[in-house]
Amino acid sequence: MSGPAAASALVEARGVVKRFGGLTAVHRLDLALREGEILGLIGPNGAGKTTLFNLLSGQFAPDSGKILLEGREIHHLPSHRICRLGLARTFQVPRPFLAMTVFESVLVGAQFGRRVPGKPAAETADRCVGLTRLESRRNAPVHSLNLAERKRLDLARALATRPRVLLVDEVAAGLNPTEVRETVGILREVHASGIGIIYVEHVMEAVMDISHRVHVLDHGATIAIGTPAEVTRDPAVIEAYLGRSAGS
Amino acid sequence: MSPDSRTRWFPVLGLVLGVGLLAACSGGDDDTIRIGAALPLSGKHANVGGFFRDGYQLAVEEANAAGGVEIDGVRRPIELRVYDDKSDASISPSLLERLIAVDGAVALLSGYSTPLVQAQVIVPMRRGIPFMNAGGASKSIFREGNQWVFGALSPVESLASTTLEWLMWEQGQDRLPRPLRVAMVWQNTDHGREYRTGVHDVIEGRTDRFELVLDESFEHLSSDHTSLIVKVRSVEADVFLSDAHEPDFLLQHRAYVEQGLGHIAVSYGARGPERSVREGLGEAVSHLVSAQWWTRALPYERSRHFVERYEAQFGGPVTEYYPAVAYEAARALIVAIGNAGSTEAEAIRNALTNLELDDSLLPGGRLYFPEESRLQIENRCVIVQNQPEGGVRIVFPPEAAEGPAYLGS
Amino acid sequence: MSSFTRRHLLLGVGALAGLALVAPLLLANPYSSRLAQLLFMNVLLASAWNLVGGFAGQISFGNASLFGVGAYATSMLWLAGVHPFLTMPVAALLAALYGVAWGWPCLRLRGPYFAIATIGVAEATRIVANHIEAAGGASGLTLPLEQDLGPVLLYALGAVLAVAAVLVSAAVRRSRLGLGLIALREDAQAAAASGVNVARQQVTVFAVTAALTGLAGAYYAVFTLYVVPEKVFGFDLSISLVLMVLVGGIGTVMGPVLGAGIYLFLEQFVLASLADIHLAAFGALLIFIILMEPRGAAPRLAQLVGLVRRRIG
Amino acid sequence: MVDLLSVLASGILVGTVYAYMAYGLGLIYGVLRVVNLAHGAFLTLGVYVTWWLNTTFGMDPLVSILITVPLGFALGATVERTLVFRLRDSPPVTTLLLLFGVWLIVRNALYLIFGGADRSLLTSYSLESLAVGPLTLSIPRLIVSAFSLLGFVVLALMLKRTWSGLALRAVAQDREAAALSGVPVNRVWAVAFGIGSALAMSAGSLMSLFYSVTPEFGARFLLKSFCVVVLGGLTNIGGILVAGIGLGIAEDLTAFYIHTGYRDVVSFLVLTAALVMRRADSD
Repeated sequence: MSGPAAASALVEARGVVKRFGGLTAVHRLDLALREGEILGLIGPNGAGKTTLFNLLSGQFAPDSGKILLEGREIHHLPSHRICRLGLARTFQVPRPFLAMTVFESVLVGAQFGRRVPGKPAAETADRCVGLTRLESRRNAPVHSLNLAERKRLDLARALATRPRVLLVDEVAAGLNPTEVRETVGILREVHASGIGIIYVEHVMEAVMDISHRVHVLDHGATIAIGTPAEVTRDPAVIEAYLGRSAGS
Repeated sequence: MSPDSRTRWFPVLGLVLGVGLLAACSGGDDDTIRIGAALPLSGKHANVGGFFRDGYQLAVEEANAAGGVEIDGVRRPIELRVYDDKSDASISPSLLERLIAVDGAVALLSGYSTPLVQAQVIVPMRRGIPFMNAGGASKSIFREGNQWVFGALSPVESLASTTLEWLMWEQGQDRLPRPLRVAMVWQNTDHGREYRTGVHDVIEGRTDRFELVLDESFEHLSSDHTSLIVKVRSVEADVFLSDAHEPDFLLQHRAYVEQGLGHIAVSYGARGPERSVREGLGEAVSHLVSAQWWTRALPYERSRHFVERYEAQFGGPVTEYYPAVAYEAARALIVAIGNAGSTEAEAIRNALTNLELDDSLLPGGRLYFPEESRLQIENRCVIVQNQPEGGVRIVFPPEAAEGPAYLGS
Repeated sequence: MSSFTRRHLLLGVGALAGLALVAPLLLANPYSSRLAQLLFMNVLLASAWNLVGGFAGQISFGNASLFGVGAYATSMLWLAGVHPFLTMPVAALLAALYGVAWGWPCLRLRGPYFAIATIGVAEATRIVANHIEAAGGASGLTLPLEQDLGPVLLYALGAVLAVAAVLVSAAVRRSRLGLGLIALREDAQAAAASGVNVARQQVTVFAVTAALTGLAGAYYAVFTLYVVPEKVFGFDLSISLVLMVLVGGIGTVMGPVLGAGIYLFLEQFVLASLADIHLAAFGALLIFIILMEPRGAAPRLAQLVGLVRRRIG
Repeated sequence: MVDLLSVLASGILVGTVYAYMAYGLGLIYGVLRVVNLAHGAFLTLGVYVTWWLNTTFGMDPLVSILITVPLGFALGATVERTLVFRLRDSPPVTTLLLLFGVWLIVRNALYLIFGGADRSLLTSYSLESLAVGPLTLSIPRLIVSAFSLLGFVVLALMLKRTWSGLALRAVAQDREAAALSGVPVNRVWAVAFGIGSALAMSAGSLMSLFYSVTPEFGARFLLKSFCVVVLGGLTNIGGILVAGIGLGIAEDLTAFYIHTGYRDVVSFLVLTAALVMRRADSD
């Protein structure tokens, strides 16, 4: 499967390993995000999802293995270079620039992200503010935002970098059902504009609702890949989620 | 505290500052002759600044007790205005400008330490104001064409050269070997550098007399001197010469004693007789030899008078040269103003240039500012040796010596 | 972007015109003209420090090392016969190079690690400078009094440098560089993930800081005519700039200007009027200011200006 | 060879003093995340109190630790309660200004009380030394080193074994989590500042055995304390001890084999290089 997938893969990880001291957080992992796809990434706590994101976005360098973005090796690059090549991310806990306004924060992404000729940064920033339903808070200081707004701000900032691929980390966690629906709606729009998405989520309804395929991790390794319907039936997944005792 | 209650404070603060500023700007009445000084009363050189203030003050009070200075037939009192420059070379000149412009000082007395005085002298030279320097011994303070800066402190080189002359004299008495193995360390400041120059000037070409076996600098306010002392030990010299300010001297000599070193003669430049030195090192400072710009052991009338007055006013015993030199410098300035009979800068300067005091407390007993040395005095130093149980004894020059020096094994 | 530049230009010309108007007042006597020189120098220093300390959040205690390089560059060239004005670009350049040389490795550190590393560099620089015989060693260098620029020229030079520093600061604040700096100050990882090249942004702004600080050193040499490592490379200088900026308001354009003024005023005021307790008085005033206005004077001033505007409008 | 051993021994003895004077700075930074610019004030105060007790009552400097420790604790806790505490919600850098102000006030008070002249004290054992093989070791320095090690052991045990130590460590790790677990964070801060200041003042007591003092004394050692603390890892007491000794040795070796004037250059360069390299590793 790696052959044809590699050709059309937006992002690909090959045999990636990451250790922290004695702990192996990610173990010889292969992963691929295909063109035009939303890939769900799930797994129990400590499965290595966030570590994988940090590897893909360049916060960590892998101990071995390769990471490719549109066929180009990026695992040795610093994160700002990866961002400028078209891979953006949000954070599990939003990391806003507290001293800025909403617009300024988004402008950072627009100013420093991927260069697209002929598009003024301010315009891009405003479009992303609109896309994430933050128009009414455009000039508000970031520290006045609530959690849901901060999550959307993270998303807006990432989108403003004009990514080809977006890594979304638990954007629905901690939100009420209305907010979750709104967020999922935003992600659909983002996808519709031609951006590939890898989506880590604990809120199952959100991730199952929107993903084309789901990649399940446990203890840093793949235990299942398939459509949402396939993985929910997979005994290995059920065991990983519910524990061995429930399975037996 | 709400933001509003905070803002309420601002008018109050502004008012206090404003009133204070007005008070600070007031010049004072015009009957008095004002002279000013910016001294390091806090900061790195504060350990000395206070002595200078005391010396200046004493001279001014004495002059006022004698009725002040006669200008155009009227006797006018003198007022000394002293500011603290915090040992900061950029604040110091600005305070001098203030003394001239705001306080109306007609002449200035120097601060202390060469870097600060170096920064200060620009002001009198720019403004054409007489400046009496008692606190910076470096020759470089006295620039080419200098007309305004008068030096009442001999160059640092003379500390070193007098010390070596003493050693040569002792060699002449066959009390010291030839050549003499000399280990010299010096504080890496202007003071130390000039001390070193002084030593080199004397030993240059005198290989029969001296062999310099160590020539090394250390930083001012070092945190430890043990390794330097180990180095001194390893070169096996006959005499140990060091030029250090007080904190380094205390630490260095402590390491010297702890490491069990012994030389025929040990000298720390001008250090040795100070009260604090015996306070911290006790009998371990006995027999240290030092070169002094002034010492209480000098037999002059003026010197005795100064010691008496100083100790009556500030407590004693006065063991440091600083207040004596400061006193003498201020006295010279006041006498010159009197001689000039005017508060005009030019007149005071001319009076200073022609000044000759025959009752000086400085070694030699005379004070004048020779033009060939750019107005810096060239009085010799005296060599004194600390005596066991306290006190010092002049051991050189021979005509002033109170007895022979004790030389170690 | 271009509108900012034009506005800044206008503001700059306005500020210079204002300074020219008050010049007779400040040049009235040698003391006030000396204070003006110190004020210009402090504005330059504080604004420069604030670029990296305020915008990028990297607290440097080592700016004296850059100041000293500028001061020495100008002094040595002047003594070699170069006109002091012509030495200034060289001083700025050398300071910038030195700044980049040590800023590049050190700026990877953050928080107290960076702060302490800068102390290390500055103190090492001071001691090494003490040993460079060609630069006069610990004795420093005295500059030719005969070639003194005179109070008017010194005032003009200082005014231009100070206004330029504030304009640079304002321009940086409004630029892409400034946006990136504030982003990395708030969260370096998130900034990097948004495409900000954290290392390059910091080194770039540090080069600007260093050049301006070097100019301040050059200016200092020109108006005091005496440089010595103990002063121009000293820790006291480094710490005083930090205090100025904190008093005025860190991370703002006007804060360093206000801080430089307040600091100089308080210092001279207490030195002159409260001789024996000037240290305590100055310390108490610093404490008072920071307790009342933990963010410095600039935000409060902005608030007052806003209030007045609302009242009028 | 004897020279080398002498220099090494001197380096170790000096290094332990560096460590002792830096413990307090590290503790305060660890718990409050405050760079204590008033550290020099407490060091200086410690020397003066010790000097005064010695010259007035003839009290031995080592005995005066019994006074400087509680006094330091009280003063430190008071400064924290009355001043530092008020800035808990402001940017951490603002406390620099505050503590610098405290330092200025202390300095001024010392000038008014003691004047600017150098002060030093003499005890019966001040200039004694002990011959160990070919080495001559200063007895006061040996005593101070012993105290430094003792201080380390007491501090380490306190942090590990006692309730307050646990609370200190908890706040140092995560203030909010500690507060949520019922740790009285405000009190812990005051205690930490108090202990840090007590350590600084007692360091002053020990340093009075060989240094002379002026009100500016602390400035000399503030920067060095910073170096030691940062090199040792800010909050790591054991690291501070090792860093102090390492720095002492590096300085003395440089002074002896390269040039005495460069001893401080080396300590500062070692500091900067170590910082930059360590960070590069962990990147």
